[in-house]
Amino acid sequence: MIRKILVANRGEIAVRIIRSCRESGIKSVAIYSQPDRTSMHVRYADEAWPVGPGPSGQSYLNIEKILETARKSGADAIHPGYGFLSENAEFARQVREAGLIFIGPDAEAINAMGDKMKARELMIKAGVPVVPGSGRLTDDESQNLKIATDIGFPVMIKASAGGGGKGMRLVEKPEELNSSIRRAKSEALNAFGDDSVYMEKYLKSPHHIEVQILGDTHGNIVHLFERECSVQRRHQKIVEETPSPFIPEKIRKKMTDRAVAAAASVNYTGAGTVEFLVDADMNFYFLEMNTRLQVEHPITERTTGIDLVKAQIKIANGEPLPWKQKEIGKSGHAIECRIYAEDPERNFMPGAGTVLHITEPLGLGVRTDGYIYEGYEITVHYDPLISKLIVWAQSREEAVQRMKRALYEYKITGVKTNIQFLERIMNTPDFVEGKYDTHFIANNEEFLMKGENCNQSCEDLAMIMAFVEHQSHVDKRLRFNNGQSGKSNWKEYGRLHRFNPF
Amino acid sequence: MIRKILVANRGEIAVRIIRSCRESGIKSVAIYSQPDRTSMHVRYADEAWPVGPGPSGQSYLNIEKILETARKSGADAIHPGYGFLSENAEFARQVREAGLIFIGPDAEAINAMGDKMKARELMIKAGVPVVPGSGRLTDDESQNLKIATDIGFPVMIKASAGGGGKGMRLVEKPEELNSSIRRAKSEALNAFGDDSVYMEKYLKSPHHIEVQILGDTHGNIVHLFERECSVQRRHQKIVEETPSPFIPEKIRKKMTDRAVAAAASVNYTGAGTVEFLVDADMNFYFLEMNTRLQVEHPITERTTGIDLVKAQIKIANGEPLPWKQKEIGKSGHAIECRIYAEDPERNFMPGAGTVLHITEPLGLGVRTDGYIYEGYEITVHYDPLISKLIVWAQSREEAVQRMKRALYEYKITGVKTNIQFLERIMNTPDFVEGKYDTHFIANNEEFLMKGENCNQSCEDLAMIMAFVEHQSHVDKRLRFNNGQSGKSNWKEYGRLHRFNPF
Amino acid sequence: MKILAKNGKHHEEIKVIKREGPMLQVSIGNREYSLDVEKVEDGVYSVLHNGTSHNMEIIKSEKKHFYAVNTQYQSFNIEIAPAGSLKGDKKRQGDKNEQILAPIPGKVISIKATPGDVVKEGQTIVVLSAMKMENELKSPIDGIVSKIHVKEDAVVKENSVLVDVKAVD
Amino acid sequence: MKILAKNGKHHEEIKVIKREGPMLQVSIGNREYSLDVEKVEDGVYSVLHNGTSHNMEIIKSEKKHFYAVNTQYQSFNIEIAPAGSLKGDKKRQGDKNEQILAPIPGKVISIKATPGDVVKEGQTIVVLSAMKMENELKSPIDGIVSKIHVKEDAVVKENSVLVDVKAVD
Repeated sequence: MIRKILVANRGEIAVRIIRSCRESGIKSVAIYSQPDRTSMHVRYADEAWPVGPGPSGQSYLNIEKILETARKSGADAIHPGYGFLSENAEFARQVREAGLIFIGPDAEAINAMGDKMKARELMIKAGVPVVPGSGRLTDDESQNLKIATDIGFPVMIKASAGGGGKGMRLVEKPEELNSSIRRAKSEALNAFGDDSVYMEKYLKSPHHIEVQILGDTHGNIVHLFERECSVQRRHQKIVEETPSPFIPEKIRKKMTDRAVAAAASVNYTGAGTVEFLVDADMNFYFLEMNTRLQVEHPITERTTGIDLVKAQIKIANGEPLPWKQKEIGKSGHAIECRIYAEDPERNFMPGAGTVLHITEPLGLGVRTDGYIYEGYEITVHYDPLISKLIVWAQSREEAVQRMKRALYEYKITGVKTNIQFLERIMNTPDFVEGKYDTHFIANNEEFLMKGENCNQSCEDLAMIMAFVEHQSHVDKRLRFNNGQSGKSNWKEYGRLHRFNPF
Repeated sequence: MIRKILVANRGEIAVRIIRSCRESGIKSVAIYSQPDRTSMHVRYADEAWPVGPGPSGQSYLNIEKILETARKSGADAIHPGYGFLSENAEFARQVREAGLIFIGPDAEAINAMGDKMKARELMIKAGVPVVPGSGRLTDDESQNLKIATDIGFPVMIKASAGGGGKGMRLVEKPEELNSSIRRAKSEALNAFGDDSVYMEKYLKSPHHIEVQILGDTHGNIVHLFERECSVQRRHQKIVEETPSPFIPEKIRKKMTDRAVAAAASVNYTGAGTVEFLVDADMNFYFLEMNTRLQVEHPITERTTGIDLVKAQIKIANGEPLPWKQKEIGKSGHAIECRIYAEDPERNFMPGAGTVLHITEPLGLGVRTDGYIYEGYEITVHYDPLISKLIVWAQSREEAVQRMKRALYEYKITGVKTNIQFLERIMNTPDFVEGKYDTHFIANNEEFLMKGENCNQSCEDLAMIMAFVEHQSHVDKRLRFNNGQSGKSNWKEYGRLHRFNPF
Repeated sequence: MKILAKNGKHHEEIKVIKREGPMLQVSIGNREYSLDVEKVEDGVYSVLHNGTSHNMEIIKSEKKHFYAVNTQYQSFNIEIAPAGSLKGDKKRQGDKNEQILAPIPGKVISIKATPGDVVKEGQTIVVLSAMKMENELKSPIDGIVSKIHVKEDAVVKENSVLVDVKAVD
Repeated sequence: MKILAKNGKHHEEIKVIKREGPMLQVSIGNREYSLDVEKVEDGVYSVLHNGTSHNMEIIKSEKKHFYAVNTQYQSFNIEIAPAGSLKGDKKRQGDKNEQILAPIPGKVISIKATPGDVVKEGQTIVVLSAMKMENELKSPIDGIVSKIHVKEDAVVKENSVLVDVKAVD
């Protein structure tokens, strides 16, 4: 039985994991880098221990220090969150060797899915469609050209050990092929110490759709339906929703079925995500499997009602999944917007700074998972994701309306955020109609970057109030004090109603 | 088509109604009394107009002024919320006479349900069980004694026009009966200008369970299941949940069926609630019908997925209900805790004052509907309800755990609140086991009023930090500044990770 | 100068041993604590003690030298003062008279005693309607009602004296 | 003294006509406004104008006389100054040189130009990695790259000068 979990992460996901620990009566141990001393996960956890200075390599990626902290605090399990060490097979292995429970899959499954070429082979064996492509490319230039011609241009060159774009090359013309392969190999060698690259067909207007998987240690694997993640800017997801407005039920069935097969092929345990690319003709292809919790997991939690972190903990405890596939339902529609500390007007430059005011959106159908607070200083060391806004409604149309309302309420000042940019996404006809693919942002750039209409009186008021604030320091006539409205004026206190009628 | 709604209310319910207006693309008009100028509903609405000074009689109950404001602002409908004018048939009539839409039932339905004796008669006719009792009592003392003996002591004397306890008398012994009737009559005459009183059997350990109803203008009436509201302190609901942990499915079916019959008997339109008392043997009796939205409506919204305010607006628009009864499902378990500005340690004295800090509970399964903000001054003029905390989970057990977690996160300072008292309710064995009736608070008073255990180090730390704060003004050694941890120290800025791996 | 902290009847002497950046070493009574203290907002501190994480909000009370300390689970009302200057409960117990004040403005609904009545500590003496609620104001001591300053239905301001209760020894 | 408010290139004179409690009557250009103004928090105002409800947050910028005004839908950056003292855009356009600075600390991933290159306004010159993201720093003007101050892989501080661009007339 897990009694105390060390959360080897920071930010919103650390807070989110600790919430589920708290609800389960499990003690939580936060770790923090020096600049994160005042971060919310430190304040919210039952315990908090320092693990090193700001750079992640010396703190959140410091395996030795983290294991030492787990021992010191008496934790019996480690939750890696996402990012950092979550897909590091070596970490998973060392955690288990230290006699602790790693809340995630086996090192073998992480390894198998981490090597893209190996994963491709496994998927082909398991009957999961993969993007047409090659095995490991050799230096035989004419052979490479033949492979590319068979697949059909354009093609992508990808590093086997890769991720995040490194060692990736898009090749549109045959004459660019072999020089691109050479450059990709050299980049891959530099970045990963391994120059294996392979070739894949380049899909032109794909959808990025992923399937949530849960597997227990008793051989049961279920899916929790799909998430549509095609709203991306430079491979960074911004908005996710479930169900996908794109795929029909028949394709959903096929995809979720193949996702379960993919997970089964590596005896997957824990929560994982099988990512697919889906082309305009509804052909879907395995892209990769993320062997961890996903940033966008809350939309699945909302439509299925399942707390994925609690499910992870129970699986790690060796408990069998409490539901069979047919008992897992979904209802309504959920959308997530990622709130980043970045400035869309300055090319989405991430920003650090002190948070002045936050107004969280509240009320029906709204969830926020964040970690900043008023007075908190966002540092430059980490990812600029500061919060996730998740809404649910009975229909997609209502969910979009609700997201607009929630974004309208969401006010963060002191640092620039992408909230107004997200509002514009919600107003973009292609999004409203659910007709978008991974080129959505690029295709709608003009609409998205356009400012809101401002009539004269709205500009006038802004100028007047800037003037009022400016002059209030020198001109008594313009000094307004909090609470001047006389609401504290007991004199006008009159007859009170005796009973509360509600 | 309703395009602009005047919300004739204040506080959390005004904000909640405006949220649904905003999601529906309907403009909102707030009204405010003088001390409410800076209240959240004024700041959140599209428009806001003053309607008078603090006392409700001169502002939120000022029908003439409210109708004038509706005209001035061009509103085409009025939502009364709960309390104030929401069950005032005369207001409903005048709103309609002014050519506006009243978002609520007909004046006739309000009237019928507002007169308790009339409602009793209607229910008997409609086959809805009522508490055994009498018609209007005369001055015939021996006749009164016979009625009471037939019903069986103890009995309750109630005013026909009554509400909230006025003109109510519990009679335990025959010899007290006629003097109690006389006093109840005189109290009723003073309070309501009508001395009609009747007698009812006094139920000893009843549950207070109510059924949510929706009726459209096309004769369709559906129910949205029940809410268990037995956690009350002096007739004031504190915690509500759905489904009721008390009643079995068979009784639920019967009660909801009778609730629909009750609403049908007055051709009910809009949202309404049929309240029942349920005794230990699962006999249920009609108590009253609330012809308006209920404070605790969000728990029903959470388990059924239906936005009740939007449903009210659509009904007022003349649209038919979009679902048949069998299409209305429920899932999981929802609990609401009412957050009051009151001091449980000083006999629940309501408190006014300025809000210093608020930390809202967030994350999976949590909703808050409130209206205060940091710097807001809670006034003495109105109800001390400042927020409602609603949680949902797959099971009741998980919902209780989640509520504890959410209450743990909920921090409001500057004014006293009942948050810690609510935490103790969540820890009371009778509540945890779902075994409670309307005497829950009284039966568990000792447990509920007991402070938390504090070990020595927790008290020591509190004393040390009070000392630190006190001395920081005179002793440099004890001055701590925000952001001293060096997180702004760019010098230590080192290697950054190039890609975002999520 | 010795400094004492007092929580109710319990008081302790507090001494700073060492402060280095966020690290504070302090003694209270005969116990020593090493704390990692960060001020995260005005009046809000994050305190780590042997790895245990505490959030504490400290609000200066209107009463001089009194501080409300809110921890995650509890609220304390703590007085800080040089040794010897603490107002003891003892002194207050010597008072012969106690007053029942209106804690908030409201309307007197009923007065449940008449002058000369013997009342118990905690017995309801006045019912005050305020913020749409009825509030029971109770006798702070065992005693005799010596004077009633208001009538039923009177609208009273905050801190108005409603009833005097004389202690019985 | 005349006071001007300036939003980008648009500026107006503002005059207070009358202030009575929360009621503020003011003219901007030739338009008059009657506003009901309440300060609800530091720097946060609730403004009612003919019944329309506006929330406005006003934050003093680090740049003197500049204020960020956040309304429900938009952000403005407004300068307040006596007439005649406004720094015109014109002047700045006369500058022959512009610098590309590092807006936040980071690591230079790549430099997409060499000295002498003709570049367009908005063309990416430097890619800077910071906060786990790649950020494209663009030329503020049409011009010629006159000097490059950093190398690829260099770790740079906030406001470091990375590249000089000389305007072409």
